Amino acid sequence: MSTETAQAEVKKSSEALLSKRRKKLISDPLVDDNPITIQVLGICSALAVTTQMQPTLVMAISVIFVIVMANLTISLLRNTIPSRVRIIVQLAVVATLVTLVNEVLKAFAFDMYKELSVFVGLIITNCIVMGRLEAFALGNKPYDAILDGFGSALGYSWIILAVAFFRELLGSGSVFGVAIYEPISGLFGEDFSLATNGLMVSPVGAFIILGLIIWVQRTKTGYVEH
Amino acid sequence: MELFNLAIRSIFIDNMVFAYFLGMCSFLAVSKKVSTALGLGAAVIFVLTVTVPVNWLLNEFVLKEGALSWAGETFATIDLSFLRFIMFIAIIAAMVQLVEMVVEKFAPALYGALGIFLPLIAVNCAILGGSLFMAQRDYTLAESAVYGFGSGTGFFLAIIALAAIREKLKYSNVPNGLKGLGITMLLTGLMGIAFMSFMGIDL
Amino acid sequence: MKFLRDLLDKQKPLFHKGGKLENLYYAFEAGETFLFSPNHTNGIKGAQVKDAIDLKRMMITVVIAMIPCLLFGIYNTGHQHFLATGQTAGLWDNFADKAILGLTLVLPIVIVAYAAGGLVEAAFAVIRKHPINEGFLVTGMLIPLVVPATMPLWQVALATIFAVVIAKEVFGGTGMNILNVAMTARAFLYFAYPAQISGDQVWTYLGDKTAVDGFSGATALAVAYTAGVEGETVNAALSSHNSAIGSGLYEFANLFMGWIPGSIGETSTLMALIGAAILVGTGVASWKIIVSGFAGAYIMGFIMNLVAVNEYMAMGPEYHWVMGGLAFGIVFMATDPVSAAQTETGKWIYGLLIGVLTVIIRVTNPAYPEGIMLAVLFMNVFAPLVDYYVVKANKKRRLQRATV
Amino acid sequence: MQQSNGYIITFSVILTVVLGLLLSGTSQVLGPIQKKAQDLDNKKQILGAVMAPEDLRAMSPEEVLEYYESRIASKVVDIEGNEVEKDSEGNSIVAESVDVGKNYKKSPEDRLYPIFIYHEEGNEDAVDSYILPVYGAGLWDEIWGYLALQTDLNTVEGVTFSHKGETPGLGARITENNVQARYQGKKIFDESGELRAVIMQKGEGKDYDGEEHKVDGLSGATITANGVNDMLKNYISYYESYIEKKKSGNSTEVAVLN
Amino acid sequence: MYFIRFEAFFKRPYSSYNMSKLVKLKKGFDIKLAGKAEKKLVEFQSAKTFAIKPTDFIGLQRPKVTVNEGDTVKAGTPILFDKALDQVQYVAPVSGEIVEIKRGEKRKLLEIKILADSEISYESFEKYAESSIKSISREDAIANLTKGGVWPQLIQRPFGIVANPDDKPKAIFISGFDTHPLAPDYAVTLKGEEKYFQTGINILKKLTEGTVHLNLNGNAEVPAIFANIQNAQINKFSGPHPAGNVGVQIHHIDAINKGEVAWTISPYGVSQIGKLFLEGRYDASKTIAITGSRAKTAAYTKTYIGACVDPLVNGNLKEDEKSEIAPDTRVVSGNVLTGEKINKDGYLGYYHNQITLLPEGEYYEFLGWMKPTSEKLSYHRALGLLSFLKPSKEFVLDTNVRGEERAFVQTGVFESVTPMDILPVYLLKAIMAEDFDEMEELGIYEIVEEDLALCEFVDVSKHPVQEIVRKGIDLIQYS
Repeated sequence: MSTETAQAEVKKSSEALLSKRRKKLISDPLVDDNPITIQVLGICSALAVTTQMQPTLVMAISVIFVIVMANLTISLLRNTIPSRVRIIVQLAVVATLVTLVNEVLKAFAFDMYKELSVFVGLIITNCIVMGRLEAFALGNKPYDAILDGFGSALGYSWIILAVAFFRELLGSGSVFGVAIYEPISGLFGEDFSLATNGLMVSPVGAFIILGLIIWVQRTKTGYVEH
Repeated sequence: MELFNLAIRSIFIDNMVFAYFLGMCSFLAVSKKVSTALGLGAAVIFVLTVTVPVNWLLNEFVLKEGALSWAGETFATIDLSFLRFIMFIAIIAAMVQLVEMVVEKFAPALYGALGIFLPLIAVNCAILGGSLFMAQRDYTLAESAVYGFGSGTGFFLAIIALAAIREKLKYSNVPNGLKGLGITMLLTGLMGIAFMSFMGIDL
Repeated sequence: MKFLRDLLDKQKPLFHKGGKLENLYYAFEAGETFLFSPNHTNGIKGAQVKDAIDLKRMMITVVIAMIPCLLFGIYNTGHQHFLATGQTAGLWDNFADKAILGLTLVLPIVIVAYAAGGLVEAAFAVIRKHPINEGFLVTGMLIPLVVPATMPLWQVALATIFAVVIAKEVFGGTGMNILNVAMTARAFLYFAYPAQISGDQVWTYLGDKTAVDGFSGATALAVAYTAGVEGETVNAALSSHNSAIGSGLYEFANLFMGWIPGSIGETSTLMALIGAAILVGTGVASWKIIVSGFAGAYIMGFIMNLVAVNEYMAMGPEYHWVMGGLAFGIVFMATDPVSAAQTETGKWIYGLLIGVLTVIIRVTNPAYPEGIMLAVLFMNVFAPLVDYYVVKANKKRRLQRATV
Repeated sequence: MQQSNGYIITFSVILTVVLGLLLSGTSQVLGPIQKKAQDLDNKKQILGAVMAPEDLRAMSPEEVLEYYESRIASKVVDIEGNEVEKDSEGNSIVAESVDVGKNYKKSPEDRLYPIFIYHEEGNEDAVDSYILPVYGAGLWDEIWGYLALQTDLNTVEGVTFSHKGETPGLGARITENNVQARYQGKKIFDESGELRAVIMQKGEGKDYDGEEHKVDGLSGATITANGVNDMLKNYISYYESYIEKKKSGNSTEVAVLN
Repeated sequence: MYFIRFEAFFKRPYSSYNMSKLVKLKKGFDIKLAGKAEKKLVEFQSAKTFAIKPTDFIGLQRPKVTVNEGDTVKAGTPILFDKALDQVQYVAPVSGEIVEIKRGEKRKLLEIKILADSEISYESFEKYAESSIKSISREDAIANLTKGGVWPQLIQRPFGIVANPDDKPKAIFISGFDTHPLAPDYAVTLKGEEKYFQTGINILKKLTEGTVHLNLNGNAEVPAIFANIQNAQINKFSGPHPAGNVGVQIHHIDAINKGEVAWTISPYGVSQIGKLFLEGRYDASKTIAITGSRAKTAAYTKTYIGACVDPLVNGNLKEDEKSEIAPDTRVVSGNVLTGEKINKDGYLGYYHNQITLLPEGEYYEFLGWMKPTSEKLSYHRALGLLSFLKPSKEFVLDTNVRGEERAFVQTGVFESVTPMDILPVYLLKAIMAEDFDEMEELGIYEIVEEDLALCEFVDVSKHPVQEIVRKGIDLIQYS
């Protein structure tokens, strides 16, 4: 973490808008340093909403919004925040942003608001958000902070979308609510209900799918814990 | 009987971890040894049992639509529920701090055991989740106390069982890519299957 | 035999390091050691002689212990079909037809379970370079016995693959798993495709025939539960149930014998007890778990009697022993040495809680009339914790001794 | 960094004020829209009992509200069948804002029972059907729905069910159209006027065309089906006085809850 | 844990001589093998060469040879010492010429071979009259023991290594019977050594402030050698093997806790000490048993420590019964549970008092894992293993592993053959995971290899249990 800060401070002011370093801010969290699968953060909210693609997408967008905005805000305020109360300040900012998201959802996407229920609120305690604020936004310039937040949120998003994809596909036989299973149903006899696996709809499915995704991803990157 | 039913529900069926994925971060991070899991689990029970009823009071008398009617007619229509997130999290942070201080002063031994876990808990989603569920489900004060205790106990059971399993896993030959987080996720899924035995229990 | 041996010896270099088929070494090893006990001798230091047992023999003992259940299940499958479709009344009428029908239904399930499990096992052994473990001999037999004969084969295959991979191989294979593999397979089916395993009509194979009028496919447990809800005496409900296909279907003696609809191998308490006798006699399974398991169910049934608020709770505790798969589950599932408690004191606690939980789930959980599967899985999860405390007590004794 | 207490307090106050203003501003702006969204959601569910879901989905929010406005009249009754217009504090009660789920926590005598009357456009007296909310417990969690009765207050026009957590593929099938369609045309009273409701049978696959009070069951979901049966029977019985009064032509009295 | 408090209550110096104790053990297993030594002494051609194998002494860290090839030595001449424990001398068992100092990989010292004189000459050490033994000081006793070559007979618990003269053990334990398969009978091997044995006990008594425990078989007659022993507490143990293991006995008398040290010594070692003090010489002669199903003459014979076994093996094999599947014979120095495979012209181990001749089991067996048999001994009664039907049969076992190494499958048998309040499987797993705290807490201080040897025998998954135990002890000891 401290190396990131140090790097940021020595960088030249005339850096390209999307320099190599900045690209890395976005691309690293996607795979090599993924917040969920490598850093083990933000798992709570990652799983609860992933029975269907649609709410997952909404959740992902919400998280992107919250992280980016929180990173931006904290980065802007970084020189004025008293360090003794910085955690509370961060919490307050995050909670405010999350409330905004919640209110907007309630007004403009009531179905999703119902579907996501308390889990929008739980973005507050998503460790990724607080993690990025502490580790990056407090010590970096706003533009970098935005990129960093965006990268982490994207890393989070693609994982939960992948989980949701498999859960919806195998649990409900559809993707984004579009039934894709009907055309082949009956092909293997009446009882063939491969695509409506009850376990995938239950929380168990989420744990197992995520476990398998982690397995595949870590095997590819060669990352080994301990 | 209703309250007992609620307790059973919140411990086994609506289990924080297995049904709602809450508290996963600390569930995964602090489950390597039974002794530490025990400490965290106890701290979670403690904090949930305290914060859920306190947040209930806050919600009932300040935040809910019409909650302020005790303060006079003019306040009766005020709906402060948009402040729910920020107030809940503030209360939780404050309560954790308070609990920490009280425990340190009056039960130093307990503080020694729970102390290091308390700060961790402020950002544990199970704690906030408990309060949010309480608000969403319109529990009464007694119910929210039982619910807080029950869901804490559910978390406690889950984490010590997982810790015992993980201690046993030291001797297993887990594929590299699955070591740590991966195998724990799969394990949690399998444990979830076992916990499903209580779904639907009706007393 | 010599011919076989020579053949193996000739092929062997291919699979050794540097050989063409080096990667398949463990597949070869599995085949070779299946045919011939290896010629390895004991090392220079340490035990110069070894006990005649090995893991293979232990596992095959368990398989043998299941044979009575399997044979009974095959015949019973046919028998239930004939009963339900009104083709026969006597137990031994149409013996050959029943047996053949049973075989044609059960055998494919056994074959599919072994094939699917064996393939996954072999694949992992080859990729992860560990020997193929004999555990799948048991798993492959257990899975068919805990599903109904009407189970679609693709589901059997899928469940086997799921269980072997997720419940066993990811932990490193036999001996390292946490949950009982066969129970995981059944739980997978139960939660993933509930229509096929918890439905009302599916337990009895009807084929293209129609059931006799008044036939109900409800299991004894479902009948007991409904009776409890509706305030009817359970015993009366059980003995009057399904009179359309002959009286006394669910009377105690018949439940004990197992001539009732249900999963292939788990209906007969008698056969499970024969299996138990084999397992305990050979010392493969822990008698402590079996005894405490049955005791736990009885004690909990008895407590239910005392506080009974409905007829189901007032049912004689001995009925819990003969209904559903309790006997089979305790004898073959709970005693799995890998997923059970590993300390001797722990085994008492573990078995007892399985019995207790089974009855609690049966009586209080309308969703799952059968509790044994979930009770075993639940206790699998908590067995390490039970052990943890037993081990801790042992350490504590040692520590106390030092300070005396 | 600046660490003085004064600074921290100032900072906190400013932050609190800014965030507070931001939030209350948002709430002020979005409040009406949220109310409308909630309202729309509620009304869609009510309409679901009498309209095909495809038709409902095809309509824009404005169309739904407009349609509801022109086709639905509502009232609230108590267990006696008397109309309730004001609560104990004198505030008027609107049927649409009665939360059936919350009422479910009270004893049946104290509950409020909304009734939605589906009528021809603009003409409240040309009734098409009566829509009654129902609520109960399924296997895992709550289930609820709406029952639409034809003008004879006996024949079922249609039903719509929702659930919170029934087993997918089993109990959750109560939301499927083909399951709900089974109720159409069934009767809730027998010839002698005795309440029989409509009972979902055990097992699935049998034909109950000739049976007025039975519908085909859900294989493997007996408990959920029982929950649905209880829910229907209970709620019809709660509305029974109202139905009696309506049938006998007595205009309903207006009562005030105390 | 009753007996522990009991013990503590009576823990007074010199008062517990007759506090005899009877411990009945149920867990365990007697491996009944064919080839028991007949209770008679037979003469074989005497061995020409003898060897001291530094690898026999566990815990010998930095061996240093003090003789060169070609040197002549007397019985009792120091030939080796440990730089880490330099007051202890390892001496030549017989007189003669050092013919070879054999080293292995990395110059690891393997054998120091001596070509024996036809008549043995002895180094002379101080000689005491029986009456003056009492007045020897502890320091003098230790000096004489270390110099006189008998010290390595004293083994320290925990770890099972050669005792350190600087330690003060809390007690000294002697197991007066051996329950290992085909183990020799001390009544035969120590016949006539009563005087030396009692003197040895008297010397040992000086080394500890605690008790000298002599543990006897509660199921058998007390051999003459142990009758009327003074200065030691007699305890009786009954039960199947490993009731005779001193580690098991310590566990039940006065278990070793972390930080404590106790010593053990074999009865042979005790009488060797007695001889050193009474005769003033290092006497390495010992009576050993020749056992095993392949031995033509299974009986006792007299020889010396480190003797070449060639005269005992060559010509003493049951050639006529040579089976087709197992033509070779394995020579084991020691018993079949804890012994060591040696060449047919190899050397008797320092601590061993028997050799066992077994069929070498290098053969394949068609479907051997499911064939029913009553010829193969098994503790288990799994399918087709019928040996339990013949409880008194003496089995002919070969050295075949009978299976392949597999993952641990815990069936509770380890516990049922380990008569100690120890959880063997957990302990072994802790060792494999190199978890030090866990090993300590689970009681690694209380065991050495032989205490879990039966586990290795009965293990379904064929793990090298004793090797694992030693690895664990080494880990604890050296880190």
